[in-house]
Amino acid sequence: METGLDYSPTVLLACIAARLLEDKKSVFVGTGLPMIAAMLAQRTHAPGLLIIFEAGGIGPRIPVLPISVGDSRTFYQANAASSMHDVMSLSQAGYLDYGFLGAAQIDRYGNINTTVIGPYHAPVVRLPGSGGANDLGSFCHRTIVIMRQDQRKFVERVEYVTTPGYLSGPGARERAGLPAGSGPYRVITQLGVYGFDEATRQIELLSLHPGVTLQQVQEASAMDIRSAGDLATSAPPTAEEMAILKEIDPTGLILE
Amino acid sequence: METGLDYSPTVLLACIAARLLEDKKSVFVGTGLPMIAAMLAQRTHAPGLLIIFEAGGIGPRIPVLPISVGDSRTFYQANAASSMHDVMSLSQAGYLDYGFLGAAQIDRYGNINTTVIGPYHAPVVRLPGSGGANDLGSFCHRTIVIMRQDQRKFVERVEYVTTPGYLSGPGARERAGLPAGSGPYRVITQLGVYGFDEATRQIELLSLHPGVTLQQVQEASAMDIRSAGDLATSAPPTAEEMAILKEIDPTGLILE
Amino acid sequence: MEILEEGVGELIGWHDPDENRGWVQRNKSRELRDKRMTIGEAVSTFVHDGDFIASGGFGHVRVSMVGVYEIIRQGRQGLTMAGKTAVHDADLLIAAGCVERIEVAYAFGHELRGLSPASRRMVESGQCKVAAEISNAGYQWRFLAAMMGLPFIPSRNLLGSDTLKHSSARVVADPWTGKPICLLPACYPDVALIHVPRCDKYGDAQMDGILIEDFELARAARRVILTTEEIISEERIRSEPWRTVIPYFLVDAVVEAPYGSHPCQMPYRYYFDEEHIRSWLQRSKTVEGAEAFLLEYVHGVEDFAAYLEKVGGSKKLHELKLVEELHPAEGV
Amino acid sequence: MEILEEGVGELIGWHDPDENRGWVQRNKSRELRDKRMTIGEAVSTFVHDGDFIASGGFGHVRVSMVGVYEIIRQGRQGLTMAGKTAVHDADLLIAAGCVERIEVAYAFGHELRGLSPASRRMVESGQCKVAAEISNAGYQWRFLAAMMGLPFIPSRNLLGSDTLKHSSARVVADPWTGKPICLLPACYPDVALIHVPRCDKYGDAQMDGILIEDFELARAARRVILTTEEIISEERIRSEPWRTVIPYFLVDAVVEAPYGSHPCQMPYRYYFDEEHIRSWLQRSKTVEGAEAFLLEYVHGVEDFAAYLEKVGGSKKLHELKLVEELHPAEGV
Repeated sequence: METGLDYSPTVLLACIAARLLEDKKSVFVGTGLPMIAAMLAQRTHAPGLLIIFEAGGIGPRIPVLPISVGDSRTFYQANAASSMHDVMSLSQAGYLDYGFLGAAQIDRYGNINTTVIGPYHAPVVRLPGSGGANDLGSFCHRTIVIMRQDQRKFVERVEYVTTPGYLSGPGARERAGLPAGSGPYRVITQLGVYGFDEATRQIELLSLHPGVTLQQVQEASAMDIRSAGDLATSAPPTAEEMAILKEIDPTGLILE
Repeated sequence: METGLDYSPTVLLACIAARLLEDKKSVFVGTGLPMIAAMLAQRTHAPGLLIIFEAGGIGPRIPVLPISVGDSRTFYQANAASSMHDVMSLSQAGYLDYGFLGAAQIDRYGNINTTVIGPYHAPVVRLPGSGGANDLGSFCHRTIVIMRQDQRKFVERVEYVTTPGYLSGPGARERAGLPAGSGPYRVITQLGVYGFDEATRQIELLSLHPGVTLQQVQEASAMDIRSAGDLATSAPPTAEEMAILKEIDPTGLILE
Repeated sequence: MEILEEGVGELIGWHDPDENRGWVQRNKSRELRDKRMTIGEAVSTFVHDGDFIASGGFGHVRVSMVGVYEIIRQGRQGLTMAGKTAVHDADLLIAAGCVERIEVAYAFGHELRGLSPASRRMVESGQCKVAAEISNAGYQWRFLAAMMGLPFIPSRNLLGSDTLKHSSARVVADPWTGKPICLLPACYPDVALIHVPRCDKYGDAQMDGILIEDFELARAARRVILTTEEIISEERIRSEPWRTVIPYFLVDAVVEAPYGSHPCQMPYRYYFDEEHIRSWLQRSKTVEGAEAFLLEYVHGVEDFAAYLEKVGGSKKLHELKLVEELHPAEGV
Repeated sequence: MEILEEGVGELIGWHDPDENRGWVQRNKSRELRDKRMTIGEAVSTFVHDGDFIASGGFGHVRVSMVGVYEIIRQGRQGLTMAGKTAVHDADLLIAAGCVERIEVAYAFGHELRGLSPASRRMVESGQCKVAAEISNAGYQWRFLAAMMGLPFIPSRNLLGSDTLKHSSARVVADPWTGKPICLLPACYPDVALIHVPRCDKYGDAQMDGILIEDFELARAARRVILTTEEIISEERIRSEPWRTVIPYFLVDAVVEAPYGSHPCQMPYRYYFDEEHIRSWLQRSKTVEGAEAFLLEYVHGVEDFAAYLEKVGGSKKLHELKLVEELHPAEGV
């Protein structure tokens, strides 16, 4: 996407995701943008952010950007190099505040598909499946989705619920037996930032990125999306953030 | 007990228990006589006997007699110093061939009481409870009980089933959900060795110790005990066994 | 879910998993902060009258006796205790009148050393109540269920026994085999006292040798008081992250207490003080004897350092080190 | 036990716990015996057509690629594969036509590196069947249930999702809270291939860094083929028994295979060979390309040593070591 701005779209996404993370909280991250966002948060407002990886890394001092969730960089000088059983248990027991997810499709209630496009038994595209996504989406207190938005991806109802959002609406997660109070918190796309209405559990637009119009959002969605009353504009990356991101990903592996 | 023989009763018990253990099998042991029996077996006919302790020790080279089941001697130069979760899981999954138990009371079906003498809520004697006994007695393929026998201890029906034997008879363990094919294998007392009839699951006398009479057995039992058709006499300790036992327990901590 | 059988034991330390998740979210900080304090501060802050407490280690091995003594010194009342191969720790706490109820896998005994006169007296006279029965693996897996944030974990022990009848477990039919299976309810102690060989000031802790139940217990307990032989640098912890058994965010207090397990064993460091344990077993045969012992070694000493002097000081501690290290001098 | 919901996925690798106990009793020797053999012997002895296999490690980290290549070389057919963050291993096995069915937590992709052209082609054309869906924690805990000898383990994931609908899990009401809870059936792979940094000739194995799922997997699998960077003495194992992650009696074959994880990472030893992985992802875009690649690197080489020469020999392996150790030369 050509924005005419002096930063790439992924740089903005990384900054927005980083700013959502609170100091002295924990975050369950995968590779790619989430890892960059968590590292950026640690180097700006959240030095006490605890980063945990599903394969067992707990609190590493990440030396260079890891390529895989089990990569030795994910437990480099860590507080603990543990196991999947341990971190998934901690997560199920409520020790994980934030979790990052990607999505091939998302719907009004924040349900996510990363399994299949087309009929399940005759797929048009077979995607990798849940991985740890269903687990993070079930266990973390707040889930943040980072994804590209277009009409095939932002849909009224996902073809397949790999990872539960608010399912069919208010109370549905709890009725299904999922941990109380958990669920999708934010969705960050190349166009804006979305939250979920407390009462209806439906997606709502919270802010537009600089230069993005409401019309662009509608055109990139196959569902109607309400806007929050106080629709904001996403703050662009600061010079400090951009400098740190250049250090974190010097070769532009993820950020471009 | 004065036997008039040149070995103490506990020495004989240790030898008999040791001889029951097979080479290249595993045994779950506690402290005291079982540990001595397992060590004796390793130094005689069963050098490949795998010794496991419930607190996590797996395959130690026991340097001196441990006092406790978690004692560092139980994982000295071990194959693994693991955890209770690990060894109890291995046991539940069928990796433990033999297990040793003590008993304050035992009954016809090999049920064991180590919890309470007298009414449960107004105990005459409050004993330590299950410890790992219920677990060993539930999980090990074959359980061996070593205990002192008298009319208060060898009873028709134990006052409290801490650890399940064959419960009420054939098929009862399986009906209760306990692992198939597990259960009490032998009972060794100061008078003789007992097994359990395959058809009735009732205790039966297999051998009398040297110098012991059937009448002594009956007098020390508050239940009728059948004798096996081919009632044997327990072989006394050999000179080799006695020499090794002297090495294992030089100060007579357990063996006297 | 049809219940085929249900134990009548009290359900100790159980919480609805959602309720406990909320508690964890509100009360367990993920902040990497200095948690060093004295044992006095740790106990006064995190152990309250009526709490449900569990002690790490197994039997007389790797037990936070420094924590146990402090609970007695501060006169905690009405505690519920996890009798998970509780021996010297439970015996003293019960004798001192701190414990109102106990859930028993193993208690009232000292393994090979014999039964506990003091705690047997208290339980047989009804001054300490047995709230429920369980087994060692049963407790282990109740902690596993709690660590996993689950309401229960299945198991194949207890079945058919009176231990189950007096437990808080339930029996259902396994939906796959149709066979009866035991469900052990999760167990979240209010406080666990765990003694470790070394940790950093934040609470990242290593252990030597067997872990026993402490991996799961540290994750099950709502509060963890860590007492440690030594505090080491964060750098050392981070140089071998695979050795961290308990990460810092599970820990609420870090107390440096060399020989803090005495008279119990600390693997690779010091052996049981059999003389001291024998003396307790002898003297606690009477109420007066037990009281005099507690006065002499707990109430009557200023702190844990003074206690160590009283039990024999550096000479005795050195002897225990030699025995643990299998030096020829052994033969206590 | 009333079933509230039941997944329609195939139940892969499940056994009645009693039946599996019997299997363990008859087939898993507790004998401390030398199990060293070649990878050819290990695969021909323990991996059969139609077996259900699982690969240790996670993604491209600590994977027994030497075992994977040998299975392809020996032309195993009709395998069922555990898609537990299966990436390069699964992709090659599926591309080579060894795999008939896969249970998917994560498959058909290479994490950040993109989707797998070869295995997507096979699954989208129906040549490899997805037998069931699951999640990473779901697989982890299916192995935990098997390790524990249980029919199932409860969990709070999958609930409400289509992942559950296509899994082999069931939902019941928790008897304590009344809330729905997921029950994950145990999973006992026929064979697990696990690559470790070091073990002794009996199979007592250590690991460096995270254990991922391998503690539980090694205990869940009926057969374990251990490939190792180096075989060390029994004395070294016994001098640090707390480092043993897999004790010998769980292991059926010990194969010394330095660089046995290539092109995947071996923590503290060598990094991903991105060049080789990229080449596969590029060339496997066509059936012919994939076949040519397999011919070049698997069928066309005599053994694993010859493969290592082909991918760049000691020069390349030294570079991967430098990258892993964070030397300044990094920048692959």
